[in-house]
Amino acid sequence: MTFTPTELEVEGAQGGEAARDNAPPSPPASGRRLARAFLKDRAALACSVYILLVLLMALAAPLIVKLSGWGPYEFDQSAVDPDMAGLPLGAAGGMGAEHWFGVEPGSGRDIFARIVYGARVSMTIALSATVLTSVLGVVFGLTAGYFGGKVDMVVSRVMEFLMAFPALIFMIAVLSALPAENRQFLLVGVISFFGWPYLARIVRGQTMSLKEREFVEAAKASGASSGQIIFKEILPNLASTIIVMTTLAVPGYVGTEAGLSFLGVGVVPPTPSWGQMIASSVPWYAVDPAYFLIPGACLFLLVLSFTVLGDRIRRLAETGGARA
Amino acid sequence: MTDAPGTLLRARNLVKEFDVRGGGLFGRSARLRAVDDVSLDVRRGETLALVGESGCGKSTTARLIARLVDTTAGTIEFDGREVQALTGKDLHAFRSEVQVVFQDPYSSLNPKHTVERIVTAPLVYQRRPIPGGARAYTGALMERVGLDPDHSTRFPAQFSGGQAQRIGIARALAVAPKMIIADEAVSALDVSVQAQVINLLRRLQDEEGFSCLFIAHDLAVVRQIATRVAVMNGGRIVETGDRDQVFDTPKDPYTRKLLAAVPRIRPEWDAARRRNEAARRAREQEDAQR
Amino acid sequence: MIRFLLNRVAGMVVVLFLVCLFTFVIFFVLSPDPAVQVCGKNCTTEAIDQIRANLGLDRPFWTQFWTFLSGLFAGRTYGTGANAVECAAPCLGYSFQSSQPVTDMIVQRLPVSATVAIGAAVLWLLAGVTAGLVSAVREGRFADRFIAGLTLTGMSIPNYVLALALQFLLVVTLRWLPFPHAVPFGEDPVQWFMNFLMPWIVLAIGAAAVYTRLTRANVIETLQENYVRTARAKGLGPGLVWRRHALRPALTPIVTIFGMDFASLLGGALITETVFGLNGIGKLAADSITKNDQPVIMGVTLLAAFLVVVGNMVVDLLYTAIDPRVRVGSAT
Amino acid sequence: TGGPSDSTGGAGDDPVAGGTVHMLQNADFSYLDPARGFDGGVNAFYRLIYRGLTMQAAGDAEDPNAIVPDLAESLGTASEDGLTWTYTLKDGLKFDNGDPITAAEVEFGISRAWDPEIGIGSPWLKQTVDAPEDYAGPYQSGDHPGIETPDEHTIVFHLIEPFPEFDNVLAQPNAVPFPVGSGAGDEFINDVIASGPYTLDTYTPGSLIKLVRNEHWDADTDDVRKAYPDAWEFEIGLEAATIDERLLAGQGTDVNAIAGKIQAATLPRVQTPELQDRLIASPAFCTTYMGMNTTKAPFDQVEVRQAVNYALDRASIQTASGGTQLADPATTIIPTAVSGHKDFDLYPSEDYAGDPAKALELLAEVGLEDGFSFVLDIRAQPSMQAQAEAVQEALKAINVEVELNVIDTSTYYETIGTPSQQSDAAITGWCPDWASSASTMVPPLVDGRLITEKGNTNLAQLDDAAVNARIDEIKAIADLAEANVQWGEFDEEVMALAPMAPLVLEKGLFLPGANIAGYHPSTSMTDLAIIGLKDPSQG
Amino acid sequence: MSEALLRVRGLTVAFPTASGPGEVVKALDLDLDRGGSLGIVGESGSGKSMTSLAIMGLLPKGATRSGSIEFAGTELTALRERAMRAVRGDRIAMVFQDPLSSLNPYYTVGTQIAEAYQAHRRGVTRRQARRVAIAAMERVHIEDAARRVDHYPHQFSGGMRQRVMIAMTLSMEPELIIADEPTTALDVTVQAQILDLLAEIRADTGAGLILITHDLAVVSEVADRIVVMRDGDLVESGTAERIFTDPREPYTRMLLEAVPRIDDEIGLLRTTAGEAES
Ligand SMILES: Nc1ncnc2c1ncn2[C@@H]1O[C@H](COP(=O)(O)OP(=O)(O)OP(=O)(O)O)[C@@H](O)[C@H]1O
Ligand SMILES: Nc1ncnc2c1ncn2[C@@H]1O[C@H](COP(=O)(O)OP(=O)(O)OP(=O)(O)O)[C@@H](O)[C@H]1O
Ligand SMILES: [Mg+2]
Ligand SMILES: [Mg+2]
Repeated sequence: MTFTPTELEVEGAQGGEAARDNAPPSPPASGRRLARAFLKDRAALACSVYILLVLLMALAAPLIVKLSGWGPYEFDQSAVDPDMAGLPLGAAGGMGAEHWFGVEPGSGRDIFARIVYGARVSMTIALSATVLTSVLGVVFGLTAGYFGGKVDMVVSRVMEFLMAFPALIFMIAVLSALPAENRQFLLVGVISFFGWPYLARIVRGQTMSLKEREFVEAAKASGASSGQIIFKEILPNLASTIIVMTTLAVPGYVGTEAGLSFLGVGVVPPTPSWGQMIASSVPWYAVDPAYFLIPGACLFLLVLSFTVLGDRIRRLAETGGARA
Repeated sequence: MTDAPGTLLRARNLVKEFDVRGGGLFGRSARLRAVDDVSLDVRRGETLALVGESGCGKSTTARLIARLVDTTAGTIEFDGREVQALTGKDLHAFRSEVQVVFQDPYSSLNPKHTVERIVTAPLVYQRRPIPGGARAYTGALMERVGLDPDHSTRFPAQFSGGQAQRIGIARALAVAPKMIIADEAVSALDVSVQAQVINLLRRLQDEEGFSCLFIAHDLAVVRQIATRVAVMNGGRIVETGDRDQVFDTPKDPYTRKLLAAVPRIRPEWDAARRRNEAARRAREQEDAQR
Repeated sequence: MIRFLLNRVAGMVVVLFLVCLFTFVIFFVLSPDPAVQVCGKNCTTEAIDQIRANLGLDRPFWTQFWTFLSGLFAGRTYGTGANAVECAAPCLGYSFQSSQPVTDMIVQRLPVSATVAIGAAVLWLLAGVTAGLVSAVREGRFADRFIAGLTLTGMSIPNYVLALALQFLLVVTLRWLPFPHAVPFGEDPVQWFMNFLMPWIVLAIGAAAVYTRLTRANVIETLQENYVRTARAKGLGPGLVWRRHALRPALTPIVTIFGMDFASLLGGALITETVFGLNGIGKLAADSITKNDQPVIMGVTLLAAFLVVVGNMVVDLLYTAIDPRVRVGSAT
Repeated sequence: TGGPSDSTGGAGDDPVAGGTVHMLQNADFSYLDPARGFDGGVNAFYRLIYRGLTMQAAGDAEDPNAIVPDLAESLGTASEDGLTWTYTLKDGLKFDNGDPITAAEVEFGISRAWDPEIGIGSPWLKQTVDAPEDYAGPYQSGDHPGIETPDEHTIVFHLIEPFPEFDNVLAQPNAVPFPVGSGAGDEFINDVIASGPYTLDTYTPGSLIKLVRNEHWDADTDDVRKAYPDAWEFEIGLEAATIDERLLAGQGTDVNAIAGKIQAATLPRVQTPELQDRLIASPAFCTTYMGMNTTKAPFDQVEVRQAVNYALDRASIQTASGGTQLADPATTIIPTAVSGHKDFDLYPSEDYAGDPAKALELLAEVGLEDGFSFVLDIRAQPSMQAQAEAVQEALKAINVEVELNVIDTSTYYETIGTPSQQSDAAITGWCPDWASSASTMVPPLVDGRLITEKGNTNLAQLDDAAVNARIDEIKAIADLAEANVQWGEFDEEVMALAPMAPLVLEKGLFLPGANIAGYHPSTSMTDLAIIGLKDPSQG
Repeated sequence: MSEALLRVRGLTVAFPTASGPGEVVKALDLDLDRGGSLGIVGESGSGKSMTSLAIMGLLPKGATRSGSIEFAGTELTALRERAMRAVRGDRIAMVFQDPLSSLNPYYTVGTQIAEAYQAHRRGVTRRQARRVAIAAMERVHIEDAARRVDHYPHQFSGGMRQRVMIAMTLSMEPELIIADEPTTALDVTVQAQILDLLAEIRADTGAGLILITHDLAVVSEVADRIVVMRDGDLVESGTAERIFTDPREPYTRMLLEAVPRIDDEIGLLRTTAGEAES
């Protein structure tokens, strides 16, 4: 989320756009061809499978946990060694038929169950934050870009202000000062509050160049109102940008949630989240590496999957599926 | 062509200034006068051609007339109504009476919309019913501009430049306008395609009787289509007159310079070619007869 | 040019004012009573009132805000009588928990943050731009795909995971590096370098990945530009073409992002500094949040915002130097 | 001095003079001003810089909890009525600038505790020494009316009421001399004026404190402080995990390093003989407990509170607190190591694993066998969260649902100490202000007259006439030994009412560097003044 | 005069497509004498640019070329990249269609002209190169060349930019200038000036010229010989006079018919496609 082109760059891009306008646009890739190209892309496929798996895990958490036999909050004192500071008994953090991914030191809670429930938190927060930022980003970006002038100035200043803000410091300060109830909503709110300008900025830039395209003028000449032009004429042209940006935003938010939980201002215990699990595993990394590696790997793979997927979708959108 | 005499559009002393740079608190409000005291008339059924070099203000004039931008000064009267004062229903009515065909067909057609959606957009935006349904209406329009009606669900990028420009014309015709403004409508096209589009425009004008404000910089093309010609230079109109008068006896030095710069195939070559052509035809005819 | 500067500065002032106001409002609303904190564990209601009066906390919001703003420019005095403390301009506030003006605390830690930021920036710029250029000119080949894999990985590792993993590997297991603790350069350059190496790497990896992708995309795009074809048509060698004609224009947008990234890093690499125990501004922020030392949190927030805003402006100015098309002050 | 010492030696080796001891710590000291700071960490630090009239005995003393004279020639002499305490200063006492320490300086330093902005540290002086309502410290109100200095060597304190343990009050960190007129505003931080064996050399807040010898400190006047090292370096702001790693590794100067308790996760790694040799355990001086708000239903019913005490699985809480080596299950309020402790368990269960059946019986008596739910305030700190989760899990067995309310560390005590903001229950720890007595251990937790709007320590908000009367009764006992026995009895009486559930006693394990000697840690305050290096040439 | 400067035989340019290689230039033959001028005409997409780029060895990525290109006796297709670089700019120079996008906006025009010179003349100092640049700009009639040499491309008008492009080719005194639609982006008046300039240069230096355009009227004013292309095929070639007076191929005839002439009679325009105008 460091893409923060300044105004000048946006202006520069416009100039470039104009020069490139002469080339006939490539035909909008047909959905079926894109799907085919996508299916041929093994990396993208693997990533989608992993994401789906995590999603499924999140949705069916109670069911899965029934199968594995241990709930996410159940203590299992017999699985840890009270004489050794509660270190899990057995190799690899207590992994075995009983506890598939081992247990948490101290409490003996089942790591598998916590991973499964943690996926719920991570996905819910990341996806809701993505939806919220996308809506905010698109609406403000479109409005600012299309109307320009004063509206643009106000929106741009607000965006500049939000982007200038040291969001992390602020999020921690605010979250730690606010009461812990509804922490998940707060997380989504705070993340989105600081997140939308990044999309808005790009949407604004594109809108500014799109509105110079003659089809906007043609619509105007046909009697379209501003709202109709924005939502019926311009918005469809932003679809691929928005899709790409949102897929690329999800991993960012998964990471942010995990980071905030890591810093102790995320979800409230005993609710598990991957970030929280990583945070609590920090002191144990030398004696119980599995405790750190499992949530660490799950998180890394999830972020990687979304990133790769976003990347592939972007490429598909750019090349119209001509090259996979 | 002359069955509806009288003036459809009357523009007087149009001025348009743009703010260049500026913005912000300390921006210098330098103003650029893109159109400077332009007056012109378009009569019913005629084609007025507006020519001049790049950046002289042709497009801006057109956009003023189509009320796509607001004037800085001057009046525009269309069919007896003051264009600048139109609002609501009247504006919608005006929007259906004046339509614009743009230079770059791809840029002026929304790449994410199908032909059907593009062509019916003016009716939709003006909240008017589509006679006979969108599909049938689009089909009919496409046929009229020489496109295959089966292609109504295609996207602009799936058409060639000339075909795409026809979609633009079809859109303009969808509301049965009284005037079409063609802003460099053929400049981006290959010679042969250019000819097709011009022929199409001319034919449609004959059939429908709309007036046309035809903007171009290619004088040879202009000569083919214009009834009258207005020459612009530096935001002003330097000369207006009937086509033949402007081309044969240009008054303004700028017009003369423009005419002189037009590259031409040597007339003697053309003459020779025509002779050869005629001879060949004759020969062919003979062969055929034989 | 002057006009452009003035405009830019005006915009900056507006944004900074917004930042001040917003921060102030939020902390005004959210924070627990600072007087209670000053008062300590065993405190009476009267003592709190007394402290509130001394600190001006009983005055209306706008008065307090105004005092804060004017303190920024003219300095201010906290408290009254013998216990009054001076806070010289630019006064970002006074931390009663550590009995120091916030400005001093920040200034003390700036060198560490600057070292961290500069080192990381050098690293990620070098790595990112080089990898991006290589990737672009070798588009589609093995090197490109390899680098793409690396960058995706780099972008996906949360930096605290990376920091912990590196520390575990390089320090605990392999013992190649010492546990990071800031040593002044003058004292022992080798130690200094070894101490900062890990934070630099951790901070640089994510950014380097982003910069690689950006450079790659930009270079590939500029390679399609007509002027690159012109350069080749002139008979220039590939080195010159890539360096002079493809890379330089491709770097321009990178400069814009770099300004902001660097500035925000300077304003505190919170997680990295905390994990490595480096006493920079990020650590200061983290500590202050833990201690709920509100003036410091506010001060750091303001400073970070200020840096980003100024960074942005510097970038805009640089931009005009780099890109001759952006002629400020003259209409093109 | 020194010469090469036996490097394989354990803690038994004796410290010698010289070298620098490094202290690795996560958090900065709260305040360098002893009138402000008041917690275990900083109290130990003050011991190196400041001297008071009395002080806690050395960490290696026979009774480390005893109070011994410091600047004073002997402990105080109380008047008949116990309202006047007189002390005489030793000769040859000096500040680090060479100025003599006289009674005036002692009075001035002590009266700083009354300044509303500075005197935010230990409350005991203000609670015991008589002063007018409006006295606001020496800067605002001048001389302290309750302290007399008849001559340069004599200081007389007038108390509000008899307080047999007054020597303890003067051992508090804020009862130290200050040059008259100094230490106001922000002048303090720039020039710490030391009376102890060390003085401030460098201070970089949040990162480094360096102490060097105070040349004017005279070892002959000081029976307790040994001051072996030439200098101290406090490395601040290190991650807990990093500190432990450094101690384990013991590279470079880290052989001369000491730190606080090791983390639970480090314990499995100190199993080698060499490390076991270095490992030093200290008993707990604090009790971790869960206070139940008796003003809120259903904790207003004693059966419910008792049921909770029965149901708690103290074994799992112990594991969550680091297992058997780092914690013991607590059944009393007064910890084992604090004078006055009495061993009892009113709510026994097998292996401390809880007795849900008994608890359910009790709940059934009040018709709550189907359970209830309550909100538990906890601090945003991993170990406390783990304990809370164990509580939560254990109470599920008696159908009690616990909702955790995580409060940021910085505002935690303020929140739970404000009855209007406090939830149904809270987990926290409590330590005596001085380990020699239980008088500061139990009463603040249960004395109904101490309930205040802010800074309340009686989390249960128990206001029981019998309890209050009993407190007064024991406090009046002049014989400290007898009083301690009574406090133990009192502990049991209070636990019968179950206003709280003691959870665990958190012990400490320390891992000083291999070259450290004279290290006698304690979870409440480690005596830094007697620590030294075995071989100053190392590290 | 009759010595061959460029001899292209069977030039084929192909792009890989989903359905095998797609040939965009098919077995093209071209001949140009020393000092001669050749016009290549054809509608958009007929492969004109690809032909010129194939000669320069600057085809876009993925394109393959085959056939023979003989330049002043050297077989260009056999040259290694390094040797080809020595030819480019020095002996064959190219002027592109869009002068703004073909000049690097980040460098002054002087730098860009000097750069070409320095690339081919070893040991040239910066100062010398700059003097060459100024001289070249003077030759293309840019006033105040000594000052304007330090300006950036965006500070010039379209016509002047095109002059700069031409100046760039001039500094090297090439034997062959390839101009790919050098006037398409320009106004008629400016176009006339540029065409005049090209003619003047050719007369001065004796360089050969390949002029690529879709405007028949333009070639008719400049070229001695003409090649007509369509869909990558060579339709017809011959002297300008022959093509214009006696076009043999129907396509050429149609193309000529379609050109609107300023002095044509008014009437229905003819089109190449001949598609039904219903
Ligand atoms: N929105 C605008 N803001 C500022 N200046 C403008 C704007 N639109 C046009 N201009 C300026 O007004 C002048 C006239 O522009 P206009 O587009 O009308 O010219 P034109 O004759 O149509 O040229 P062309 O043949 O290149 O289309 C130009 O100098 C142009 O830069
Ligand atoms: N990179 C490419 N990949 C695939 N096909 C290409 C590529 N570049 C050009 N072509 C195709 O090669 C053909 C010839 O292109 P070329 O640019 O030579 O045409 P042209 O005659 O110069 O047209 P114009 O007058 O529009 O410049 C076109 O059909 C074009 O689509
Ligand atoms: Mg125009
Ligand atoms: Mg071409």
